Parts: sequence; structure tokens; C-alpha cells
Amino acid sequence: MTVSLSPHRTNDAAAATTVASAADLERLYRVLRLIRRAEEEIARIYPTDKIKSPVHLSIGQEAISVAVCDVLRPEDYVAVTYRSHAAYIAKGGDLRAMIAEMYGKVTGCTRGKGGSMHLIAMDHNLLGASAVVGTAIPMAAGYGLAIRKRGQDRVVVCFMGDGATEEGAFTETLNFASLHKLPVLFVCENNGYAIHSTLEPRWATRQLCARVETYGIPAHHVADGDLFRIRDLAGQAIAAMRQGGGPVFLECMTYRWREHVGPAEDYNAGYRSREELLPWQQRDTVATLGAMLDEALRVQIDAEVEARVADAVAFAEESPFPDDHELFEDVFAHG
Amino acid sequence: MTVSLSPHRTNDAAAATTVASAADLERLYRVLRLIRRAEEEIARIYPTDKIKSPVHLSIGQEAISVAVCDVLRPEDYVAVTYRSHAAYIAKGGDLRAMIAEMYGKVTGCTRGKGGSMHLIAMDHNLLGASAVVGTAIPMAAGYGLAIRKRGQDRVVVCFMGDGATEEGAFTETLNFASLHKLPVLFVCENNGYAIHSTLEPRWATRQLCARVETYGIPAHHVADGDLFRIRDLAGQAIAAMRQGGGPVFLECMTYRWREHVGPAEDYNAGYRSREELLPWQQRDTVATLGAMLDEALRVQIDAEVEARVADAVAFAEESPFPDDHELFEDVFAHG
Amino acid sequence: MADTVTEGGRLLSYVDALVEGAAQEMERDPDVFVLGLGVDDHRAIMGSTRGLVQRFGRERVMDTPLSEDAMTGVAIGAAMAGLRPIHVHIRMDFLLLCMNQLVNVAAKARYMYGGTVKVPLVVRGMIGRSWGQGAQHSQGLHALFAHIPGLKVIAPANAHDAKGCLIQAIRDDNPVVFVEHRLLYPIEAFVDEKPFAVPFGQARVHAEGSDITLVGVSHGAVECLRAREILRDVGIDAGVIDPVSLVPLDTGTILGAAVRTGRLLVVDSAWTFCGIGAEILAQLAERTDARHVHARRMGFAPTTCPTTPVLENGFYTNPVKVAKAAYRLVRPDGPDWEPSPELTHMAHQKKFRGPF
Amino acid sequence: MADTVTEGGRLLSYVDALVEGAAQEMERDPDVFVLGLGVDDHRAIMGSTRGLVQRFGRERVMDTPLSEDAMTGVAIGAAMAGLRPIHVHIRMDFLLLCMNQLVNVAAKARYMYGGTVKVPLVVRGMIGRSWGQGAQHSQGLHALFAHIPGLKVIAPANAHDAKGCLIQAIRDDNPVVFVEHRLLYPIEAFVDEKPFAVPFGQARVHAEGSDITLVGVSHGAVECLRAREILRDVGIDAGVIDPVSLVPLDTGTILGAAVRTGRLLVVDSAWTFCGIGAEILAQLAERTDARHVHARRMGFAPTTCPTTPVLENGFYTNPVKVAKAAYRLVRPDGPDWEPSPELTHMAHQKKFRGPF
Ligand SMILES: Cc1ncc(C[n+]2csc(CCOP(=O)(O)OP(=O)(O)O)c2C)c(N)n1
Ligand SMILES: Cc1ncc(C[n+]2csc(CCOP(=O)(O)OP(=O)(O)O)c2C)c(N)n1
Ligand SMILES: [Mg+2]
Ligand SMILES: [Mg+2]
Repeated sequence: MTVSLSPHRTNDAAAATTVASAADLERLYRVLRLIRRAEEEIARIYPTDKIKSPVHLSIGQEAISVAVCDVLRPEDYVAVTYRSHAAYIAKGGDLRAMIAEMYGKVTGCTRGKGGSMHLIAMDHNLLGASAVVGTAIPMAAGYGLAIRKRGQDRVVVCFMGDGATEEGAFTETLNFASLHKLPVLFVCENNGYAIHSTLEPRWATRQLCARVETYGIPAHHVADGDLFRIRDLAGQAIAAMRQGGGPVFLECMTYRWREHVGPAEDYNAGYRSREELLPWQQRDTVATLGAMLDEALRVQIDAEVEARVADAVAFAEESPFPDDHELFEDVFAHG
Repeated sequence: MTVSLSPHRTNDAAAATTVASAADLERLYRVLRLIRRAEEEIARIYPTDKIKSPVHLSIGQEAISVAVCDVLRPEDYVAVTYRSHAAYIAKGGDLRAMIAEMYGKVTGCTRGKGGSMHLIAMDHNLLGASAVVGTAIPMAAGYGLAIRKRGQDRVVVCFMGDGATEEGAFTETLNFASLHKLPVLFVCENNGYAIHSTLEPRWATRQLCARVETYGIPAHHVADGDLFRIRDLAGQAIAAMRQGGGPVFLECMTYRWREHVGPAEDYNAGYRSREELLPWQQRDTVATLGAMLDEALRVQIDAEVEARVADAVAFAEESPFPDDHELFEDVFAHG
Repeated sequence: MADTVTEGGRLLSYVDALVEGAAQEMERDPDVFVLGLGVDDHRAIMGSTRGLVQRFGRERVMDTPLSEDAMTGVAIGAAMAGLRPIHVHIRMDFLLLCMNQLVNVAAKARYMYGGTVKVPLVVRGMIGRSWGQGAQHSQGLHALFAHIPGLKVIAPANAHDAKGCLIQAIRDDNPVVFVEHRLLYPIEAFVDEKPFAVPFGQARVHAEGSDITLVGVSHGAVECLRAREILRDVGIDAGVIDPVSLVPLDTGTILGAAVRTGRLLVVDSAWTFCGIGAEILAQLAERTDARHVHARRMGFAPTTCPTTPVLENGFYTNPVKVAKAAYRLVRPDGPDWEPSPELTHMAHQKKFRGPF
Repeated sequence: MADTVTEGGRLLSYVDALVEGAAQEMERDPDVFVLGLGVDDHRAIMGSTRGLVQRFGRERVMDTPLSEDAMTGVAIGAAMAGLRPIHVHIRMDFLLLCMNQLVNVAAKARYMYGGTVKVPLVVRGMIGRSWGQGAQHSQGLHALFAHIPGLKVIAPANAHDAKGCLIQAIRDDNPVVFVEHRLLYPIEAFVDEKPFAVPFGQARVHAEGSDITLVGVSHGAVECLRAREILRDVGIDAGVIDPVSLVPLDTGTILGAAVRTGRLLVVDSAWTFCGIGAEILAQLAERTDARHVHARRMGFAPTTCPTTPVLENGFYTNPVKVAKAAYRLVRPDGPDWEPSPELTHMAHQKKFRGPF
């Protein structure tokens, strides 16, 4: 089966033909659906105040994480932001540990100490999320440096928002990563907003890819959120890195459907209109891929996903809170 | 009189013809010579330990400061680095106060508190020098913002080294300055070294101008240190800024003849060879402009310069050190 | 030493007092302007810049890129050029990106340039607490700034001081780090409608007490006031002092009270190691007339801040913890005392809900 | 509490001890590497990385761009990935560019990620002094780091400890801020040729004394040792303790000695407000058995650092100032005493010449 999600081409001249097998489709949809439903469930639970910490939902942006993580090996690293549910799940992070973490339970992926903003799954090399914008970018390069020093053929993916590219650490890191040919795929999820600020008061120009290229880093702009296109670009970039190639940059346009932080929509807040959402909602990757599947298969996957989400929520509900002594554990590593 | 110092053109396609009048030549040479001789005198004095603080000589790099400051008005601002003797003098800073400052005397431009690394001359809007690389870049933009907010037609020149462009504050500032069309002329004095490090271990590529242009900032590369070319480019940029134009960037290649810090040459240190110096020394702007002058006039200027330098040194020698109570003055402003 | 906050005005919340102070100064002085990420959006930095962009326009209420380092430098340059910027950070934790500019430039400029420039800059930073702010959105970092000569550090704990100190900070010709606390935002106090300045360097004596002196920094002041009430139940009369200004610090008032009551408990909204409490106790230790004073510090637990509420409770001080520590200082050999746990959380804290 | 530095070895300078410690660890463990601007040049960070690039190559002795913020992040990432980076800064002042990564990430990672990562990172920062370093090349900023849980802060003051602490820092699984002082670089001590680790959290008792306890941090330790000699002239017997490790801090040894001698003088190579001296005196004030102790702090004058030598002299402590302060603590009513001003500067300090 040959699939091209979107008819219009991106900026890149030589775009490869996108081929997805039935197995690809099934696998991709399963992850997409799991992320979407897990986040919708978080949003549903949130008003009960069982989750007493900030959550940044990726609803609408899932395709990017899923596309990129689909071409990774388990030993590859992924660095994320506080908006990390999608990448956490796509990289194989344990859903139970994620929901339990939001509940503040000791079974959470950080034992209740980090919440949604600091997810981590070192068993899948999903690196810890930071709530300070931009901090993970050089950290990702540091992992890249370690890979090179050890002569491994792993890669690092570094997700970031459009806002993060305004931090000095971004360009400092680009320069260093290119200089040392580090195997880092930088992926900017450009949803057009930093909290409620559009690009207007933040970006002098939109020439992000051109800028990145001046560091000697190939850069690709994907305008429409096309999962297969992103997956192709990521796959090519990563294959080259495994052969010793240096960093590559992807700017993937996307749209955040919910409020910046929290469970709700906020099209009444005045800073953006629902019209802006509509084209993105129409080409919603989750629905689109679902529609490509055999109906029975889709229903089956959906049911499995529901069960997994329900299981994770039940696990979180039933898990205990940490004991008081945990407050003083792990300030320092011992050994 | 029509003068073109250098036969070969720079990267820029449409370079204007360079015209310098006799008066221009005389004025420019006077400043160049004063800087050169003042610094040579500092180097001569240094081994006596009368100057007990680090000095970063600009010998060999003077033309850039002189060219740019020549097109400025007194009310325009100039932001500098710790390597600021040239710009300080070119912007009109008091030579006595500069030498006295190096001597640690209370008559110094910072009353003996800043030394060579923190020169300032607010009576000429020569902004205070910082010894932390890159810090003055956003400060310059802040002055630019104040100019815009007040509707003035002043401009700010911001000198920086090649190393400074590696700091995140540089790109952060470019973005902000372009976004708000601030009247700032950024001038990178690219001498190829940060202390003893070449560009090799520091720059992924040499595409600095191309990078700056992705912020919507016109950028020009001047490869040969041609004073008139720099003066033209600066003049054009500044004229546009006075009409509301935004920032412009100049990358001026140059060469530091002496050691990074201190009075000596260091071609025996191993990190660079004297061969590298030779082409720069051959087209030395001070000598070249001197040779263009009527011999008698040059001799007269040279004598005047010697007198001024001798006067400044004598002033520094004779000036008193600050009183002890000065230690506690000016930690805070009162009022 | 300043009077307690009872005179005139009408009830106003801390957050509205911040808005009013800024607005009145912007009205008075066209050189005052506000910058920071999101200062002009509908959330208005949790309300603390509410309405400013509507009144003064985007030129004077400027949204910025996420470039804290350079934006601090820009603000410093603008201040040196004669403007009076108020740089706003929705969390104090982000000031860690501004340290180079604040410490290496703003704090030192006047001195190292021999008195030829001034830097009239206000940097507002909010301490986050509650709703799982976690490791990176909860820090009280005022001690880092207080350590550096050339910076003033102010931490108002009530609406009156929030307005008066903000006005004073704006008028001050020096860089002022202005420490806010988001749990204080909804709390009301009587605030004069007219512009007024609260002078720096004067601690506010909220209550005299004969048995112990409680010194509360930022939200700590509110906890001390509640602790004072709790302590009354066991017949302990606690005085409460809010330093308000940490640099300059009104040691005279604070240590004078400690010497009189013979006991001193400092409650900070920050870690204690090398903190403001350490400074106060060290100054106490250096005094020859204070040998009789029993002293203690409280603050954040010496750990990173966790998100889960059960551990957060252990991380933070609260009125009951403060009261118990004070009780123990006053009655080292007294029987154990357990105030009602219901007193632990204050109304404004219980009301607080996310999502941020 | 550790022994004094007299056992075995041969005389080695502080700077050579730093080189030896790093080289031996790099030999032992291929994961150890050095990065920083100029670590591989002929000046070799004032000699402290001398020869490393020749021995271990550019892969393990990496020059870097001037990008302190990102390079810190890179080092943190590399450390999390299992390497053991030593990030070198020729001046501690530049660490202000690294605060976000060090405080928001390195210090917190292990905790906020529930113990699933570690950050075995060493950050070397040198305090500049003499030859007009001025405002931005002279700061001792260890208190800023000591304030933050999750960072270890070490400040060795002799060659033995320089080597042993650097080795310990490299082997430590946590981020360690390693504070050096350039005036200490040429000073020699007996240092074992074999690799050895100086455990953290143990103060070094250089000399017992019956009249007063002098505690010197970094270069302050050397000043205290000289002050001890000067004080002998007036019959005062001063003990000298070097905390070596500021976090963890060996309060037991320090305060125990203070309680025994009844007088405590802390001499820091930094500002005192909210500094290490404040912490030590605060812990003293909190002890119930220390009421008899007379205590004082010294350190940088509460100003920005000036460049001219006449004002620099006022800015810094020196052995004579320390001795005089100690004398006054021991003999509050004694006659004025003026040690020979020649004792003010130490040989290593007088010898120091620029240009940097
Ligand atoms: C250094 C820093 N500055 C400011 C903030 C406050 N903040 C939290 S999220 C956010 C928006 C970042 O936008 P972007 O990088 O585009 O990511 P998005 O939220 O759109 O996914 C901001 C400014 C922060 N967390 N860290
Ligand atoms: C932030 C910072 N990092 C490192 C240093 C140490 N340092 C002093 S001068 C210098 C070289 C800067 O090179 P460049 O900007 O090219 O200026 P140049 O000296 O060549 O004029 C360095 C790295 C510093 N002063 N500040
Ligand atoms: Mg965004
Ligand atoms: Mg250079």
C-alpha cells in the first residue's frame, strides 16, 4: 500500500515518495491513538483535581513525535520538553508510570517528584523533560557527544518548540553540534505560539531553516504536519547519522488544539480564533490514519487502546503516594 | 582627492566608489596615529609595572574603529569590548583619563576602579566596556530601544570580537534588534582568534554574514581591513538608520598584532606564525594613510600626536591615587 | 522600621496592588515601561500586568522573545540610556538565565564605571508554590542576588508593600530584584489609592511580642502572622517582623527585637543554607549583646522541590510548623504540642487551583 | 575531620597538582574528559591543564566555542550519558552564564527524575585576584552554588587537597563546583605521587589553637595560617581550619573547635552577606552550647572589586587584617596592635605579575 497523506509538497525540492505498508499504518495508528486517548483522558480527569500539577497537552501535535520515533531504535535517545506526553509514549515509555506520575504516586516515572513536566523513561532512553525552555537542546548534544566518543551508531532526537529557538542555547548548540558532527536530529515543533504569543512579537523573520543551514546543518521545513513526510525526512537524516553524518534540523509546522497548559480549549480567550484550528483539525493525523485502516482492525485497535488507558488510570488511582522519607531521597547520587 | 586603499573588492557586489578628501585623510590619520602611538606607549610602559592590570591592545585593528567612528555624531553611542582603546580614542574619549585609568589614578575615566577593561567616556557617549565577552551586545540594543522610544535620530555602534558571536546573547540580540528595527550597527572585528583559539575549534562554518541576514539584517563582509570601504558601509548604514532603518551588520576581517592580553608579540608561542601577520602589516592602515599625506603635514601631525601622548602619560604619572574612602563610593547611585 | 499596614486606603489584593503601582508610575513618568514574555496577553502574568497594555499600548508594555539573557541586557542598556524598564518573569527560576547580565553588568556598572552611569532597572520575579510547580518553577532565589553588592533585593509580603515597594523600585536609580510570591497574589490589604513609596531598608513590625521574634520573608511573613495566632493558644506572645527589603536589610529592627524577646525564628521562602536567615543569624552571632538569644532558621527543606502534594507538604514551611518551632524555642522543655493540622494550610492556599 | 597535610609525597605546586590529578584520572578512566575555552593552548588555563592535550589528544581535551551556557548543557548531557566531563572556566565569573544549566538542570536532575539519572560533572572555576582583575574577573561565587541543594561545592586551598579533591570530584556521581584561586596556583605542598581521593565533608584542621579558631576558605586558609604566625608574636594561639568542602560542610569539626576556643573568625574569599561565613555563624547561633563563642566574618569588602591596587588593598582580606580581627576577638579590651605592614602581602602574592 502506498500512501501520501497530503497532496501539496513541502519546501524541499527532492522529496522522496512516501511508502507505508499496512503494518506501518497499523503500528503508527496504534501509537497515535494511544497518545490522543491518553491525553483526552488526562483532560477528562483534570477537573477532578486528582492531577495537581501543570499538564501541557500535545493534542493535535502527536504526528511529529510518532513519525520521528517510528524510525528510532530502542537504544536511540529522545530529548523532550515539558510538552512531552506524545514523545514519551511514542518512544515506548510506560503509560502506567506516566499517569501515576501525574497523580503524584510513587509508582510514577519519577516517583511523584516531577509530574507531567519532568517525564522520563531511561529504560527507553527517553531523556528527562525540563520545564525551562531550551535547556534540553544542549543536553541532547551532550548525549550526541557521548555517542561519538564511544563510537556508537546511536542517534539523539531533540524535540523543541518554536519558542525554544529564541534562546541563545539553541544557536550555541547548533554551532557546537555541527562543529563536531554530532548525531542529533533537532526537531522544532512550530505550533506558532509560545504560551499566547504568536511569532509576530518574537521572530524577526521566518527564516529559521535558512538560519540553521548557515551552521552547515541541513534543514527541512514541513508545512502541513504530514506524518509520512516527517518520517521520511527523519529516517533519511538518521540513516546518514548512523554512518557518521552530522546534525539535521526539521521544522514541522503544527497546531496546539488545547490551551497552553491545562485541559481546556481556549478559543474564547481572544488571542486566537477557532478558524485557525479548523484546517489542522480537518487533516487530523489520528483520524486520517484511522480512516485508512480496515474498519475492523481500527475498532480492535481502539478497543485495545481504551483498555490500556483505562488500565493506566486504574493503576494510577490504586498506587500509593510516596512515603515522607522520599522527600530526602535522591538529592545526591551515592556511589 | 580620490582614494581607494585596496584594489580588490569585497564580497559585496555594489560597492560604492570611495572618496576621501584631504581633510578626511588628515583627520583619519591623526586619529589612527594617536591610537597607534598611545598603545605603543602603553606597551613600552607596561614592563615597568606602573600599569597593574590587564591591557588588550588593538594595534593592527585600529582602522575599523576609526572608520566607523568617523561617520558618527557626538551624540551617537558606541559600545565596546575590553579591547577598546581604539574605539575610546576614535569616539573622542579623553586620552589623559584613559592613561590615568590604566595607572589606577583617581583622574582615570572610572576613577581607577575599572582599568583598561572598563573604559568609559559618557561625555562622548562611549559606553562602558565589559570584560565578559558578549555582554555589551544586548546593552547596545537597549540603547537602540531607548533611541526609538524617544524618537531620536541617533544610532548605536556595537563593536564585538569574532568570539562574541558564539555567545547566545548575540543571536538573541540580533533577533530582537531586527524585530524592533533598532538603529544599531553591529561591527564584528574578526581577528580570527579568541585568545589563542582559531576559528577552527569554534565555528562550524564561516557563514556569519549569511546567518545574520536570516534575521532580516543586511550584512557586509570586508575582507581586507580597508578603512574607506568600512567607512562607506558604516556611513550608508547609519544614514539609513537615522531615517528609521533597522540594524546592519559588518564583519571586518582584521589581525591582532600583539598578544591577546599584554604588551608583547607572541609569534613564538606556537599558536600562530609571523607569516600570518605579514600581509596585514604590509597594508597597515596607519602607515598607508600616513604615506598619502603631504610629508610636512604628516611630520607635524606625528609631532602633535607625540605631544598628546606624552602629555597624557605625564598626567597619569602625576595624578594621585584614589583615597581609601573611594572603595565604598558608587556601589549604589543615590537619588 | 516602618509602621504596620493599617492606615487609610481600601482593600486591594497584592496582584492588583502591583498593577496599580506600575500603572501610576507609568502615568507619572513616560520613561517607565514593562517588558517580558506575555506581559500583554490575557493572562497578564497571573493578572499582575492586567490592563497595562490597554492603557499604555504595546510600545510601553512589550512582549518579548524567549531570550532572557539578551532581554536583560536590553533592559540594562535602556536603563543606562535613561529609561526605567520593569522586566517581568513569571517565575523567578528563569532569572538564572539572567545572572550574567544582572550580576556582571547591572550590579557593577555604576561602580566599575566610576559613577558615570546608573541602572534604574526593576526585575520582577515570582516564586511559584502549590499545584506541583516542581523543581524548576518554585525557587526563591533572592539570596543569590543579596550576596552581590550593587543589587537591591525587595520581597514585599502584602498588598500595601507590593504597591509601595514597586513604586520605590521604579523610582530607585539602581537595579532592584523584586521578589513576588504567587500565593500572596490574592491576599488583600488596605492600600492607599494615591501613589506612595515604601522606603527600602525598613523592616515592617507587624506585631510586637514579648516571647519570641518571628521574622518572615515573602510568604513566610504571612505564615508567621498565622503562627502568632496559633501560638496565642498556648500563651506565647510572638512578635512578627517582615524585613520587606532584604538589601538593604534593616538589621537594627530585626536584631533589636530578637535581643528584647530573647528568641528569634526566621522563616524564609527559600533554602536556608547561605540564605537570608543565615545572614540574620550570623549578624546576631556577631553581636556582643545577643548572647542570650535562642535562634533558628526555617525555609525550604534541603532538597529539590517535588511535585506530589504529599512531599510538597514536607518541603515547605507552614504556620503550624512555624508555631511548633517557635514553641520549642520558647519552651525547650515544654510538653509536646500539636496544633490542629487544619491550621496548616491557609485559605488562600487551599483555594489555589491550576492548571498552572 | 582530616589530618593535616604532612604525610609523604614530594613538594608540588597547586597548579601542578591539578594537572596531576586530572591526568591520573584520565589515565584510569577513559570516560573522563576536559572541555573549555583554551584548555588545549600553550597557556593551558594558567598551567592547570598543561600537557593534557599532548597526552590525551584533542578528543579528550576539547577546546570549545565561547558558549558557556550551551557548553554546560553539553557537559551535563555527556555526564548523564555516562561520561565524566571536567568543564574548565578560567574565571569563576563566567559561571554566571552557566547558572541556568547548573542550577535548573544539573543540581536537580537526579531528584526530579526520581533517581534514574546521575550527573557526574566537575565544573572548575578560578577566582581571580591581583593585577587589577576588577569587577568581572575576581568574584568568588561559591555561596551561590552552596545555596542550591544538589550541587557539591569544593574549594581546596593547598596542593594536596587540590589533587585529592579533584580526583574525588571526578569520581563523584554528582555535579561538583570546584573552586580554585589563582594566587594559590604557585604554592607548594607535599603531595603523594599516587592517585588519592580526599573525601568530601571533612574539614582540614591545620593547627589546633587554644585562643581562637580561624576558618579560612580557599585563599583565606593561607591567610589564616600566616595570621596564626603573626598572632604568636602577641601570645595568641590560633587554630586554623580549612573547610575544604563547603557542601557538604563539616560543621562538626568547625563548630566543635569554635566551642572549645570560644572564638571564631571565618575568612572567606568572597562577599560575606549570605556567604559561607554567614552559614557557619548561623549554625553557631543555632547551637545551644555555643553561647559563649565570640564570632566574626571577614571577606571581600561589600563593594564591587576595583582595579587600582590602593583600593584593591581595601577590598581584600590579608594576614594582617585577619590577625588584627582575631586579636580584637580574643582581647576586646587589649591595647591597639599594629603588626608590621610587611606581613600584609605574602611572597606568592608579591611575585604575581600580569599581564593577566
Ligand atoms: C526559559 C523559560 N522562559 C520562559 C518560560 C515560560 N514558558 C513556559 S512554556 C513557554 C512557551 C514556549 O513555547 P514553545 O517553545 O513554542 O513551546 P510550546 O509550548 O508551544 O510547545 C514559556 C515561555 C520557561 N518555562 N522557560
Ligand atoms: C563570557 C566570557 N567567556 C570567556 C572569557 C575569556 N576571554 C576573554 S577575551 C576572550 C576572547 C574573545 O575573543 P573575541 O571575541 O574574538 O575578541 P578578541 O579578543 O579577539 O578581540 C575570552 C574567551 C570572557 N572574558 N568572557
Ligand atoms: Mg510553540
Ligand atoms: Mg577575536
